[in-house]
Amino acid sequence: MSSSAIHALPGGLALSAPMDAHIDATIHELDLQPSYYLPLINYSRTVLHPEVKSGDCVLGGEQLAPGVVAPTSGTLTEIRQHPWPHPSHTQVPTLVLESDGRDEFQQFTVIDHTQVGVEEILNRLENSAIHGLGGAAFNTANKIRRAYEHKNLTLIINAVECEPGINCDDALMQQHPSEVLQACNAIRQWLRLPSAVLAIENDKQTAITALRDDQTPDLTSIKITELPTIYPSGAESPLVQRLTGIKLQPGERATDAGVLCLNVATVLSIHDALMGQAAVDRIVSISTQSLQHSMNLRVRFGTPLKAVIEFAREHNTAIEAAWRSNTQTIRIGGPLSGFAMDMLNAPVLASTNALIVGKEHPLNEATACIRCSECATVCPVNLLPQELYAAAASEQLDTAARYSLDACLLCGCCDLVCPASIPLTPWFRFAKDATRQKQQSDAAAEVARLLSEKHSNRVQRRAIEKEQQEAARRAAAAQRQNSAQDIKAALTRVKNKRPGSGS
Amino acid sequence: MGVSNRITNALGLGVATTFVLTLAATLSHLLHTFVLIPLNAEFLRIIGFIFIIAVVVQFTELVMRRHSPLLHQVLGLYLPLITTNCAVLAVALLATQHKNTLFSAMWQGFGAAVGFTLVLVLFAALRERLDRADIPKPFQGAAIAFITAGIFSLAFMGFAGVT
Amino acid sequence: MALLWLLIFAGLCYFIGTGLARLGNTKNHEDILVDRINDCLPQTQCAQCDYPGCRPYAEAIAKGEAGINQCPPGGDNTIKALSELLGVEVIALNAAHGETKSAQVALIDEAACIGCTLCIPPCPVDAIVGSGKQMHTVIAEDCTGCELCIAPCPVDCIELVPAKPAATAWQHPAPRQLTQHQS
Amino acid sequence: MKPTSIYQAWQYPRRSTASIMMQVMLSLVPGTVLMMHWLGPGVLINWVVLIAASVLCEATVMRLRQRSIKTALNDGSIVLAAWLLALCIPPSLPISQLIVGAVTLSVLGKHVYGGLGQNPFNPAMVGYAVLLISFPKTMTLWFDPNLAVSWTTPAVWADWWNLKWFANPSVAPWDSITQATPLDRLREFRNQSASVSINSLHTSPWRELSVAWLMGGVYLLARGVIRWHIPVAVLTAAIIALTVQSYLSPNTTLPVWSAMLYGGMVFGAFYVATDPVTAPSSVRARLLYGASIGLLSVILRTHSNYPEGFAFAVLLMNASVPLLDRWFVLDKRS
Repeated sequence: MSSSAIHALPGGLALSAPMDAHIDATIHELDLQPSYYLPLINYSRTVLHPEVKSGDCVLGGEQLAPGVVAPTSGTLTEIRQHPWPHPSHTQVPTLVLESDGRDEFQQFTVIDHTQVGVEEILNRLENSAIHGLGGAAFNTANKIRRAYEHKNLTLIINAVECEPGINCDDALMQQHPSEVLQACNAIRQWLRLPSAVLAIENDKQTAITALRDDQTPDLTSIKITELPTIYPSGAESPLVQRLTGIKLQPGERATDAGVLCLNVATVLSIHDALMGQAAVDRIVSISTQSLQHSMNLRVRFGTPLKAVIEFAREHNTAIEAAWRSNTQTIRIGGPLSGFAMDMLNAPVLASTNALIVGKEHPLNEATACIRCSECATVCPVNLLPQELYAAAASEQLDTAARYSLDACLLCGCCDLVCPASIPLTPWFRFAKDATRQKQQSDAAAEVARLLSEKHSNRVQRRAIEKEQQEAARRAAAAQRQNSAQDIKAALTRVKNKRPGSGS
Repeated sequence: MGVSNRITNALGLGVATTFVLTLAATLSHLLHTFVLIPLNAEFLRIIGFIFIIAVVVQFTELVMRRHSPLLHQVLGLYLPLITTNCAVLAVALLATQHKNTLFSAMWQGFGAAVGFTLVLVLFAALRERLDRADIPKPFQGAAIAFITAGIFSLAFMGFAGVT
Repeated sequence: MALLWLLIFAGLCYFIGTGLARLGNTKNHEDILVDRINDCLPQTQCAQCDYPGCRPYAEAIAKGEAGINQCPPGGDNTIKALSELLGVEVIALNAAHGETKSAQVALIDEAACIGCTLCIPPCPVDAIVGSGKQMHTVIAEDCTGCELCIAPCPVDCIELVPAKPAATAWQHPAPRQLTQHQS
Repeated sequence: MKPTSIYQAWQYPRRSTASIMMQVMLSLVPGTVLMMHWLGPGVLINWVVLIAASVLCEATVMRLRQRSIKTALNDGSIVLAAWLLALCIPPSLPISQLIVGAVTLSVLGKHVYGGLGQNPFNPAMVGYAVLLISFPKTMTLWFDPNLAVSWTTPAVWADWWNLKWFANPSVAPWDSITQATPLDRLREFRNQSASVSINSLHTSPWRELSVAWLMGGVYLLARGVIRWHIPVAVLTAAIIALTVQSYLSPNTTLPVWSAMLYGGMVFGAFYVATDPVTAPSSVRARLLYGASIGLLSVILRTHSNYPEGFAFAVLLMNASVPLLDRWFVLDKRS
């Protein structure tokens, strides 16, 4: 795996936060909240069944449902419908945890990765519900288990953070460079790998120097690779292509191609889990709409957004000013891949990596597409957004599939360069959801067809069997009919033989 | 016009026409040189050629019904319509006109048919793109197809006068 | 000389013939067409198209006996898919067969059910579970909402309720109002 | 539910459709002025009437479709198309035929397909082809540029106006009205198969004009408004075709370079063929599109009886763009 040769990324945009941006890299701590809200739904929106019932009191770090861990000690008051941070603005069943203020955690034993097998480590990750903190929030244990089977595995620690406005990883690396390196090294060891790559964009020089200074000799196996600042090189498939040259087919996961891509914050939470601390919080970066000012905050999962915003407003005057000019909505995620959210009591989850406070830019009026292919040149996965748009706008999902809509990362580069300011990414989101919906209904139709085929086969078989029984019975009846005649014939013969004696 | 709303259908009809035309051109040339000229019954030419084309189309329909029912179902009426396609008859007549050998007659039939298929497929691709256009109400459907065909033939006017 | 050309031509003809022969695959050719048509149908087996199920309706279409607009559950997208497959004009749904309703599922009022098992045979997808004198219930995932079980029930305890959408049912809306050019 | 808004935290340097059209028009100015200077006020009248008529047509169409007229007009696409057509037609074309050209251009070429971005054929070329075929006599009536009468004398304007309105060339004072472009004269020579010599053709303005278009084209390339694929493909294919042709029939073809500079080859390559709406989307498809336009226009120019084959070549290739897109686009992904 040639870590030094960086393959070119087709398209992509050189986006970096404004030069004079004031990024406050100190990680503030948010104090304990009176109540936490834990949605019972995972990243693929399947509903989770809780292992606890309302009224139980739990310790911090205790598993409440598969993939959900209590952020602090307290009692579970109820399970009710509560908003969650998702563009659908819907409510989902949520566990409400009232904290008792003691903030006591369940004690876990420290796992020494040199003696213990990988299975043991993966169980610990499973129990402490470690999720990817890069934005997609996959279940990390499954991801590592799938990657572990590969012989020559490549480990990439993704600290690229290419979208401007998101700088939680940057702050993490600036504050705790040594812990980051040790965590990377620990993972490299128990995955028995010779080396690992820590990919970082070259516009984060302070973090790079911090990492390089703390790189003690035994940590040199972690190769710190600087990538030119091109958005969206942080997404998994472009990053894998740039570092290893492997072109992932749409829908193919990096782990299938023998590459394990972990976010730097996830690596740290894995390391904490092995050291026995439950990973119940994450760093969220909050910035103003113009991305001039941003700050970073360590927030526990389940904390309502309202609390995070209030804390940020107190500690940063620019955010306070941006909030007042706002229409009570914030944006979750980065400027390009995020979505607007107005229900502020929705909780912070593993996938909430950034918040943007400030006036929301309405989409300006779109004019007709003149097929100038500016969008095609910036598309990082070499698609043709103008053809996809034409297909999506006239709802021809099969044509959109033929132009590989499923490979689209929804990164938003094409929206930025479109001279007719057409909302391409929202159209692609609609087309992707419509295609998934169509696939689900086709699958259901297929199940119904098989059931009806089984039903009609059984009915036919039953009819044939009845037919055969009918025939058999008739034959038997006919058979009996003949034997009755034989008996009568025999009787007549007997009568004829003895004319005198009996009559 | 009717078939060329999908590229696959247009290609289907194109291939069928190529098959018919090559066969018809050669057979008509044979009929012309070995039957009509000796009996100097030149005037029977048109009827003879139409008969040949009809036979060949029937044969193609049988083959197609046997082998790709979907294409047959889609082409439906347009397959027998090839017999009435004046271009097919014209090429057959031209093939025998220019005193060319059997081989060049066949090539002329084949070339004309490939041209026909190309235009058909181009037109089908064009119409498929028009499905996605936001065409004003009065022009939707066949109207826009005829206008596009008009402009397309306008482009071919450029070849007027090519010797 | 002409004989030579004739031979070449015969070879060409043979080649084209076998080429066409290889094109057709082994499976009975009518079946391919019926399968392709059947894939466009919603498989609710509701018999609202006057045919005992989706496959018989597909066979009728293949033979040309049935129109492509007799399937209310499929509605416009089925008609559009069929018109694309068969290259015929898109025609509106024939209201005589009923109109397109949103996804619905049968629900047995368990209190009223007397366990007469009359509704089990007509169900085309065996989605009703129950035995004599025992309470019956409908498997919601399998039920296609075809309403065939409602008529035979002597106590009329089966009703149709809208199917509960899965958590993943939500979709991003099409930003149509922003691109009014592309209506 | 409020649509998810795209976040423009900072204005990414985005070029709007209007600014693209504006820059193309800007690069057209030098050539147009030169043409007006050489060929007299007729070109100015053409230019004004065509643009006014097509803008009027667009406005009425938009009103009929209850769509906002302002957005359609201020992207300048119809003005650009009219401008391009104005540069391809002879100065002596009467006003009535100009109106026909404008209506064809805006209605038949663009709005019948639903407005900007959806027309498969280049509107300017549709207009040009319709005019050329319906009014062959006046459309090929380029009078001899050497006799161009200066702009200043008012009497000339009156004659021009008569010529324009009443379309009878006899009114005009100058005599050799029936001279044609060097290409037409070339055809007359070829028919009599006399040997061709450069000085016998009145060539002075056409060479400068083509150079002006070349400069405009290079400016557009520099600004990145158009991509190099199509113009380069058109020009190289044309040059190759001309060299091959000059070997095949040496006495009837002009030397390659002069043949390239006369007629609409350079103008077409940079302005007409690169119209993004009617050009293919992927790189390889554009190269083939451009090459075939170059080839076709040379073939049409020499063999068909119309002087300039470029318009028909562009229309033919516009018709094949959807197919090209299907082939080349799909393999771009795999």
